[in-house]
Amino acid sequence: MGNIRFDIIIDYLPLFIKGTLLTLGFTIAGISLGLILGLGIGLGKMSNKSFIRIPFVWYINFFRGTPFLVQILLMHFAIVPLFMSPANPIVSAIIALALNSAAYISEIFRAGIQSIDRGQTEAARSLGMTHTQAMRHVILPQAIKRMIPPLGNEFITLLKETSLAAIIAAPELMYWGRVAGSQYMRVWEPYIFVSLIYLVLTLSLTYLMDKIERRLKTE
Amino acid sequence: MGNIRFDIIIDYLPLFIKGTLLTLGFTIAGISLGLILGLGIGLGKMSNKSFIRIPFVWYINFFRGTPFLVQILLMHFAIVPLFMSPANPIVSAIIALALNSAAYISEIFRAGIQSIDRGQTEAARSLGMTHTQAMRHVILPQAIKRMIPPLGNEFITLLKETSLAAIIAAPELMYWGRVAGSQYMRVWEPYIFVSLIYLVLTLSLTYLMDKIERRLKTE
Amino acid sequence: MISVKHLKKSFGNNEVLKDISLEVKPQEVLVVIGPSGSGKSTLIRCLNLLESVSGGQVVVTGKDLTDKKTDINEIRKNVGMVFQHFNLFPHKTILQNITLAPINVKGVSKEEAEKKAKELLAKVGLSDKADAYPDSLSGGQKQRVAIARALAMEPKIMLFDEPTSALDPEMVGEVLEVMKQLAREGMTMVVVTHEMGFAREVGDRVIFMDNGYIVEENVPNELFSNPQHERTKSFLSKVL
Amino acid sequence: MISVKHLKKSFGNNEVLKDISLEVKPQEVLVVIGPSGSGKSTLIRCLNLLESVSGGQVVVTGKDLTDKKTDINEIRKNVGMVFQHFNLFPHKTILQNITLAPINVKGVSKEEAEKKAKELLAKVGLSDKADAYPDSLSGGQKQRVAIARALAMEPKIMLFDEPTSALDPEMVGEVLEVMKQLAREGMTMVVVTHEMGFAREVGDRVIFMDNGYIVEENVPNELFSNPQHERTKSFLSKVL
Amino acid sequence: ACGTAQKDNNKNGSNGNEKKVLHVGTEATFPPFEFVDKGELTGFDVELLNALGEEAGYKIDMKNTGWDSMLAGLDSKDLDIGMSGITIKKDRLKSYDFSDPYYESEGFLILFKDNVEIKNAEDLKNLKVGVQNGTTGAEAAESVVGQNSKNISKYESSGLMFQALLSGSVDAAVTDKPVAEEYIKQNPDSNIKSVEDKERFKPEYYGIAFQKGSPYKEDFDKALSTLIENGKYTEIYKKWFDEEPKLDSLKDAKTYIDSLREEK
Ligand SMILES: Nc1ncnc2c1ncn2[C@@H]1O[C@H](COP(=O)(O)OP(=O)(O)OP(=O)(O)O)[C@@H](O)[C@H]1O
Ligand SMILES: Nc1ncnc2c1ncn2[C@@H]1O[C@H](COP(=O)(O)OP(=O)(O)OP(=O)(O)O)[C@@H](O)[C@H]1O
Ligand SMILES: [Mg+2]
Ligand SMILES: [Mg+2]
Repeated sequence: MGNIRFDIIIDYLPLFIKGTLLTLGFTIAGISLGLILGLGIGLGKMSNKSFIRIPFVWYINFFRGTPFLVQILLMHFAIVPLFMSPANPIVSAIIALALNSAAYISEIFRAGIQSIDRGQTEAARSLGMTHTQAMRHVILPQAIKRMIPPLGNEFITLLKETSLAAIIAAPELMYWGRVAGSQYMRVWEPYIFVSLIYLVLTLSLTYLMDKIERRLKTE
Repeated sequence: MGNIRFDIIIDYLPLFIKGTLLTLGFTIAGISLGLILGLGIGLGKMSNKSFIRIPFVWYINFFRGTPFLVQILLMHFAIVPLFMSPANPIVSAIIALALNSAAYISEIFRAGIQSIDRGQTEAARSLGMTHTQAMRHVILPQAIKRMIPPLGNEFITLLKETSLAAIIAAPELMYWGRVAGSQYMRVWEPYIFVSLIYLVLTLSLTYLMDKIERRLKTE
Repeated sequence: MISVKHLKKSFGNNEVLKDISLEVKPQEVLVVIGPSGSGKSTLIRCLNLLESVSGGQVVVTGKDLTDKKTDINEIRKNVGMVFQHFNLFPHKTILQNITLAPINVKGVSKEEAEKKAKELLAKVGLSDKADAYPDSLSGGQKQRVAIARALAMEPKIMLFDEPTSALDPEMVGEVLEVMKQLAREGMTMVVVTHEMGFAREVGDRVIFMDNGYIVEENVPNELFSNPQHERTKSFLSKVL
Repeated sequence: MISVKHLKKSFGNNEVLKDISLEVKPQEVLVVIGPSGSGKSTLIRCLNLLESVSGGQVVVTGKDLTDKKTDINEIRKNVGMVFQHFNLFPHKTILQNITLAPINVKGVSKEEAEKKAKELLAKVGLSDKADAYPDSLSGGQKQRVAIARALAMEPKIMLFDEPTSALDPEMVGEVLEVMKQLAREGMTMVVVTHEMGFAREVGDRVIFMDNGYIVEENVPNELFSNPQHERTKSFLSKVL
Repeated sequence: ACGTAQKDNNKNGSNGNEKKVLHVGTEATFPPFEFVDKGELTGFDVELLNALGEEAGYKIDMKNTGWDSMLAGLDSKDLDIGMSGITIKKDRLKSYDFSDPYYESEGFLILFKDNVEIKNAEDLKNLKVGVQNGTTGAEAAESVVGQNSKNISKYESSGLMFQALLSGSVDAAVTDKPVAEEYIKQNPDSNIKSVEDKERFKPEYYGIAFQKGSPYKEDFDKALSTLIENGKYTEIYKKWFDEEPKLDSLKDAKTYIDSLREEK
């Protein structure tokens, strides 16, 4: 690896910090929108009418079955330009992250809901609640607790996926890592530093999720 | 997107096919080695001696907490050259994939083992079996069944992750997509074609896993 | 109150209820006994449409459940159900468990629902547990809360599906006591149970089910001391 | 056979067993009763070290379990255990359930283990189920297999922890019948149960536990008809 | 894209400045042609394009979009120009129009560590060679080793290519002379040797990419010849490459490129 050139990191520090903030922004926006969309998609996929279910099944197949790299390119060059010109890479990245994470989150929702004992629905329904009331007051509040651990994992995955937004030149953390690397034609210093930042971010996130999980458990 | 130029795809078809085979090879090698390593790491992380547990915890933290892109670079440019010169990108990619998937698989193992009712261990132990015998004859065979669905997901994730091996010029599917793209200066044809191949691969894999799951259930 | 005629119920190819007919009059307590898998739970669950009916007719409080126009939720308000495994809502306090349906289904005000809930908790002897969560209660306490929760909707009929068989023996008594009191107050009840003492003491009629049919039906003392059918005799010899 | 002296057991700060002493002689059947949470399961689990002991001494078949040098697996071969929830191995056939430990722990040959297993299955009345999987059995059948599985190790002592309380009432009899036969054949047994009829018929001695102590100990008829302590009286009044 | 251009027009119009804004994409991982210096886009291509724009009467808005985005941006008409040290090639002429060549890449360097011996390009045969994907260096190396040969490894950036050389993944790297010189300048202690082979490696030419039938091509071709005439081109060239440009061969190349255009 040769000598480490700290000057590269010092030079780029302000930009790395800016990039980290955008990375965090991407992650938070992606998961927030993904949660909303994912709930809808998850419920759609649980429908017992197949003409409702099938589009959702294919949505999930597509987003889970193709590399995120391709999804983000498609979004930026084909979809977003339809309503925004020129397409802003930050907007495209957020939409791609949200749609992608929604596919995963919908599966988490579905698993969470299906993990709740059938007796809970039956008790709610036998008290005269409608399906919607039972979902809202009885099933979802319990399902959400069980979804915290898999959602935490999805959160971390998403955080790392944001790094692919560099490909459409959204100036997040990895983008600055690549830029710094090519200015000095050095791979190590920027990549290792950038990956340390990712590590700190993911570990903090893990810690945070653990805490939330523990609090929910004792509640 | 303009007109579609099928000639690009036809030109590169033999290379795409070669790339697909390597992608599949990467996936299979990664998951096979990952399974073996993951079992060890999972058991290590469940140890009640903290000096055994902590290295495994950090192993998992590192591989889950940093982008795979960085892991594969480190492997190819820093680790593999220590014992292989010149470093072969295929070897580096397989090692990186195996170590990375081992981190995820170890968590799947752990969850699978812990999901088996404590009564099973107690029954085995009270019959005089040692811890190892109980694991081998009673716990693992049951845990493995429960691990099929999450392992299927990991399999698909890994399949998509192999695309990052392009960065160290391992000639898998995505590598040829990029090479074709830059020869003709066209983005769409190679990327969309390549992502269709990924989609076919992941869907076949999903179908296969579903079948295995169903067979195990009726057994 | 309840009139079942030629009720049939299948799960796939498995016909679980085969031509069941019965009547329950107001204020009557009907006890259902029978071996495991005979269809007792399925029968009782058909009475509030937790299972859809495959054939025949079920009329509850004057409304035909098999008629598609019938509003199921309307009927369920009149029919309380108590399950073997309590099915309390673990994320809500005892008080919230009891008030949830009255507030959301009946539109009762929160104050009124809580007042009523506290009366019911007093009735089942658990006034001090209003703010506890289900997990901190014993099995017997949970089942008494489940009864209070069902009563909060002021049902005309109560269905019980083996309400005591998941309980430690010590706790069976306290739940049966609450049920006996309900019966004394004139509640119409259908009870699936293995507690023959309870059947004798409170039941107006007992039906013995086997393999999807009602094999025998009688007043409790007659049925227990003088069973007519072979299957009833062999069953009673094992459980008494 | 078993000698327990001043046994103490805590989970964290929660002292569950407080100074328990008892003796079980060869061929004796000891029945343990008591309310939920009194420590019955914990006590019986200390006898084959499924729970580690916090204090006192436990000697089983002449070996001190609290001595670190004692080989636990050696002792467990002599002590069979039957659980409330059967804990059969769902991925193995009935025959494999029974032969697994003899083959792997004792090193018995497969043929010999299977021969022995078939004898035991005949004994518990399930010869036709050798190749079935546990999931296809009723609760009573599962528990009889569990007993056969424990017996396959040819233990000197059998421990039962509420072997019938997860069963449908119809099936309780068939399991108790197997246990009675075992007792008649002279097996040393410790049985936690709520089946007072069984205790009366087969038990040589009954101990009543409450809150981590042995409150009362006597021959069954004496203890049931003439309990000395308040707590025993109130408990028996609820469950008899 | 047209919409944006108009919007920008209006903005400029209100300033009394009628210059049209052209959107340009680049992949800034190719120093000294284009790279990012502490957040600022710079390099030979960047300066030249700005000068060309000035001459032709356009305002240049250049962004580091990345290679893929540059191409897709051209296709979707979000971008008007792609400039990223792009080699003019027959295959590429099918997809885009190119300006007249603005740079002759005749000096390729073969780089290698001291454990191998390379005297000329022929020695590359049977060695593992690293190149940067899509560059003239890649073309040059492939002309010896064979297109998409299994001995060729194509890396996404020059940094990765050099790293592969240092760590021994490849025995040699082939790249444009200025890129190699820049690397040696940046990493003086890397023990890398180099060799030139003007015989074997045919020169390649860089061009500016436009959409097919783009109206701007003609303006930029005209501006380029003006800058070459008036010495501005030479000034920029010397600043970045520290030597005199060979203007004559650049002019000759025009006919070579035109012949490529005919061939398609
Ligand atoms: N949802 C279902 N899907 C398929 N089969 C079912 C379903 N519910 C019940 N059955 C089957 O219907 C039959 C009758 O079941 P049911 O629960 O009514 O019996 P039960 O008399 O209540 O028995 P138990 O005393 O064990 O509760 C059984 O064979 C059971 O397997
Ligand atoms: N593994 C454990 N960790 C912590 N506390 C435990 C554990 N096992 C049992 N306890 C506690 O020890 C006490 C006695 O439990 P034990 O299971 O021995 O009671 P029991 O008499 O068998 O009751 P039951 O009739 O309900 O089976 C209870 O308060 C229980 O909560
Ligand atoms: Mg039932
Ligand atoms: Mg117990």
